[in-house]
Amino acid sequence: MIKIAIALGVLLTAVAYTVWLERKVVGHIQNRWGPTRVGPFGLLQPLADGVKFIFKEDLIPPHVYKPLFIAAPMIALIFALTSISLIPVGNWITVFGIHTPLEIVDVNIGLLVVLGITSLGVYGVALAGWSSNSKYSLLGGLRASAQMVSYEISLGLSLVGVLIMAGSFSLRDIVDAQGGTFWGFIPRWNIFHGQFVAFFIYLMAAYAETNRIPFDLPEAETELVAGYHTEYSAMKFAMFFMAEYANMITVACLATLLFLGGWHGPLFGPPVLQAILPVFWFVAKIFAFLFLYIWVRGTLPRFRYDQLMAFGWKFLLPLAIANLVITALVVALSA
Amino acid sequence: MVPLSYYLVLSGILFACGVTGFLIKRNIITVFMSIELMLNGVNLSFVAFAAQWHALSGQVFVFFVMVVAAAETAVGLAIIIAVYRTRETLNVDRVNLLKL
Amino acid sequence: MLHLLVFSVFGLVCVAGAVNLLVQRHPINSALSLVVVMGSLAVEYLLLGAEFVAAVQVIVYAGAIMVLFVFVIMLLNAGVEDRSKGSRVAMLFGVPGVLIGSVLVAWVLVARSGTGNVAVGALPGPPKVIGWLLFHDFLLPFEVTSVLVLIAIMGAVVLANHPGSAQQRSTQPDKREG
Amino acid sequence: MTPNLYLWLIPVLPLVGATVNGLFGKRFSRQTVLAIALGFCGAAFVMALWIAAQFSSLALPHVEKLASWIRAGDFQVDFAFYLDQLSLVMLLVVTGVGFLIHIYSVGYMWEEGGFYRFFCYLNLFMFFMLTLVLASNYLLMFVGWEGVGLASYLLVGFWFTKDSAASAGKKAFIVNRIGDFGFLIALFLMIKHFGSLNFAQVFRIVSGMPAETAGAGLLTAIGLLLMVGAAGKSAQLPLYVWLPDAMEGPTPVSALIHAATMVTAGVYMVARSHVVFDRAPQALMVVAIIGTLTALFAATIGVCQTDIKKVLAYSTISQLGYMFIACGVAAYSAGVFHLMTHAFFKGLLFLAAGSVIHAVGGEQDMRRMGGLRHYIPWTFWTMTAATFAIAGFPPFAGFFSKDAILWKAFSSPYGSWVYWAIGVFTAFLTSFYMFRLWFLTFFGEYRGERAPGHGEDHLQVVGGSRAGAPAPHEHGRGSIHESPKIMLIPLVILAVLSVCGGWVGADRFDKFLSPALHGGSTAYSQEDVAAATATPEPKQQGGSESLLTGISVLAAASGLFLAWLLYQRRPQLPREIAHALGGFYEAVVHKYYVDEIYAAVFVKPLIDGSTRILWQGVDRDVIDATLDNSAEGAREVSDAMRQMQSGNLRSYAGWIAAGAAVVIAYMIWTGTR
Repeated sequence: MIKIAIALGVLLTAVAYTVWLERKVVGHIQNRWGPTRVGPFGLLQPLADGVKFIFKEDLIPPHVYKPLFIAAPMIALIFALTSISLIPVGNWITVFGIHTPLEIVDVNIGLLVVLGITSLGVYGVALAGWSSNSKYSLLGGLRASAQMVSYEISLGLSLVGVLIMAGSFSLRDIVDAQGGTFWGFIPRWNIFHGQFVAFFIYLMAAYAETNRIPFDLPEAETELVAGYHTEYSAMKFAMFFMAEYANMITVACLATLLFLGGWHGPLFGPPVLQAILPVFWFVAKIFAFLFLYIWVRGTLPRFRYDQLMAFGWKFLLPLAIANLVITALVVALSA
Repeated sequence: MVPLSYYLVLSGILFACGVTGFLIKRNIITVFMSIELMLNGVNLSFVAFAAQWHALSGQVFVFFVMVVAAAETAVGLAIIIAVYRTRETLNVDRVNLLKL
Repeated sequence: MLHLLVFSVFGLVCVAGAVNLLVQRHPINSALSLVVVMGSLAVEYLLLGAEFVAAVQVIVYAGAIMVLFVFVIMLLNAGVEDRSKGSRVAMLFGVPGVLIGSVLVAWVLVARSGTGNVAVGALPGPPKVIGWLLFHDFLLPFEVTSVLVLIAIMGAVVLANHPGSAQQRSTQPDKREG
Repeated sequence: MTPNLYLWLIPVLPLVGATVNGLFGKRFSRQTVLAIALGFCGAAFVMALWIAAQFSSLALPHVEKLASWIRAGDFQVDFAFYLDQLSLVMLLVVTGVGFLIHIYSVGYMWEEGGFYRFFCYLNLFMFFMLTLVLASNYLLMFVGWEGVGLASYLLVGFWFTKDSAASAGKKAFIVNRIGDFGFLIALFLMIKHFGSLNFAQVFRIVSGMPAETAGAGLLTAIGLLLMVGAAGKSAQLPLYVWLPDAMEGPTPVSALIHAATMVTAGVYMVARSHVVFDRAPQALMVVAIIGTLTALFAATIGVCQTDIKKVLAYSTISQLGYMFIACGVAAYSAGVFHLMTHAFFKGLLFLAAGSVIHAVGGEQDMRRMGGLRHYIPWTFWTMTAATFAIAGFPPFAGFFSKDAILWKAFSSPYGSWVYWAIGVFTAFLTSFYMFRLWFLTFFGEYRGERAPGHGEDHLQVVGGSRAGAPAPHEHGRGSIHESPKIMLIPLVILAVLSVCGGWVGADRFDKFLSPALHGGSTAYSQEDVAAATATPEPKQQGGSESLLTGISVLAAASGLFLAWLLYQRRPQLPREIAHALGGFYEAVVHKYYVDEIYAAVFVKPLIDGSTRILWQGVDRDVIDATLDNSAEGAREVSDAMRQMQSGNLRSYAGWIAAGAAVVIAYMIWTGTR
């Protein structure tokens, strides 16, 4: 239970600070400072936002399908948070005599479960869109769910390549498979181990899954006001916001686990240090991935909806299948 | 250790609910969903028997059922959309002319 | 004991979901109740040891098919199902009939197949074995189903293509032929 | 090698005549039709005479095989002709009398329409009668038998436009068919038991059978069935009803068919199969009984008839009864002798009656005639000869043959005095009604409208229904006139024959026929020979025979006297007698209501039965019903099924669910069984 509490706490703070990070980075990209007022370098800004969200008036518009309207944000948040539980942060450590792997649950089909949960996430978005009974939100909801469903496939397929390399669904095995190095200095991470294309596909699909910038259509301000969460105020909006960022983090974790070799990294220093280092490496990689996220958000323009769908089905999917075939071939030949 | 029959009873009940839904419901989509429910009931019994006789093939069948269900849903929903477009209603009773 | 407890809990959830599907008047509610049923079924599969199936169930059924349903419900936005007066005959015969039927079936199942009971995680083998089975013993069905899916996709596309063209064809048939 | 007599030519000649007249008659003039018909019939008569001439030199019985007809395994029937004394006699009678009647009918039918048709039928009749007579096996005889029936139907119904004639023809044919039915079954029995129908073989087998043993039942059956056939054809008691109605036909027809030839066919057949009857005493007794009853019965009816031809018809039936009495007492030769003489005087009577009717312009009712002896002297004298012959006065033919029969009836081992007594009484009745006819027709004053002088119309004393409508063709020419010469010649010839026909004498005739009837093959059993010897014995008891002869002559005379008394001296007497007898008289006048009884007993139920049971019952209710119902059923079922295609999706769902439930239930049931 402690682990769950720790994991949850870490995740929430991480979410908050990703928001902060994002606003700072985007600000710097756009040549402005980002939040600096609250606390040093605006570090307390997320706290301020949180307080704001809590105290804001939580208004529920009329003619709204009440039960679902309230349930939608919860569903989104729940699924976003649960996926974190499966992600192994680090290797075995013994803390206060408890020898536990650094993850909440170890399931030998971990990856699949994560995929399942992300696919369930769609409901939150769809129901939100529908229940708020307004054209914009409905359209936003529809678009979002369509987008997420279609990109989910390419996401899944891109992962299969990694699975073939690793031979098992369990995330831990996948990470272990990435231990060691090529010719001394190149780490055996999947990204280098023949799965670069897969990483690229995964990246694209991940952005689409979390409705981030290039695929930011559902909440595109210009057209659909705030997309599916237009009608939501205060706390419910906060939930959606957090769900979104949680998804981002989950996707980031997955990326590191599958492609960037998880907690593998050069280990040096005293044993205590060595125990902590894998976790450090893991966090560092996630941070890098998130930074990439934000960076992309700051620079790339938004896709038009048909471009988005066309890109998803006509480019990404075939690429994923091709990659899959190639890796299968390679693995079959090498084995 | 749960006796196999409990699973079967559960799948039976699911199947029964599916059938009644199939018969009672007026909205085409709901009828469609009850069919899915029936299929799930069947899946459960598949897996239950597979588990009892330790035969993996039972599971494989579940996959095939799923694939078929997916295909069926796709086509079915397309039809429903077409029906809705021409009939403006989803009520089963009004969709009774052979020419769509 | 835990196994039985979990089974009965999720069994009840399943049944509740199924009944809810019947009782609910708005399709969206019944759709969600169906998702609940599928989720609980996934858990049942886990109890039976078929993780891969459970996962696939969640992904495929709950994740994809039900999304389609919700999608269509949202798209069509059909109103609440009007409750028919429910002919007395149906009530008179239907309900008791179903009850008796289910009791009968249940009795038959319970009495007859008291043979084996199922242990947790009884199903051997990681997904690898299933994969192997899928592509060796059941290759032909696999290929056939793939073709089936292809046809389904095409069908769906054709049926649901741009309403405009369908509309024109049906509304002014004579002009075109004339 | 017996000379080939071309026996088959005799029947074929009239056949050729008939076909020529039948096919081309319409185009020929009357003379040519006449020439053809008379020519072929005459040729047949000449052939018969030629055969008779060289008869003594032939080895009898002389069989000539023309061609084979049926060859089924060991059962063979072929077109073969059989000549012996019996068939020669019949041959001469048929062709002779037939030829005379042909000549007569030329005069009679001259003004009638359908002249060629009449002669064609007559020739056809001759052909069938000759086939019957000359046939060497029962089947060919049966062909003749049926043919004669057909010819009689055609001739009786000659004026088919007249409804009564047409129905009379039908009646004749149907009643004959009933008789033929019995005859046919007899043939089947023969085929089954004797394996063949040829006279020679059948008689050899039958005579080979030990008498009164296993075969008795069979032979009696065959005998009785043959008797049924004969009764049908020769109008004996049960099946006589057609003959009186057959008077609807032209008079020559009655003369030829109902006096001389056809009706005698029955007698000939019985005589021909005497071997069978000898072995079946019961059958013989039945024949005799039927004969006597018919004779008596017909005579009583004849007494009160007013239509001249009806009287003669009943007298024919009665005389035939006599012949059957003769056969019944195994005196076949006497029967045949009477047949011959009867052919002569009955043929003459009919022809004379024909010329009387011709004279008075188609009037057939005796009560409209009277005192015609002055107007038609020739007819009168020939009719007188015939009347005396039939009554049985000594010098005439009738006396010899009737007396022979009565004597045989008395003396024969099979006969008994009862037959004789009834026979004599019938003789008395015969002479009474014949002379009644004679007096009414030729004596007293003329009672018809036709007469030049006598206009008034006496309501005749004696009641009785008017028989038949007057002849359809009025003869114009007002007054009563003698028939033309062509009609009178045959009358004269027949008169001569009926006078001297008898002189042949029963005994010489008997000796002449004995080889055919009794001699035949040597294998005749002892008993049969005894029967033969029995007949000549009467010589010794000459006394009793002359006594019986005397009695019969006395009966004839008393008949004459009574007729004279009633119709000449005191004409009102018959009316008083009629009143005295009352009911009985009515019954007799109405022919004992036999026709009505037959109609009620047979015809009506048959018709009702067929309509109610066969038509409504079977046809409509069963057959039509099944068809309609099955169609109806199919429609209903399809209607029920149609409900299913209601287009209502939920009902489809319901049906699917029901189907699934049934299947599941079945699975469970088989599973748990």
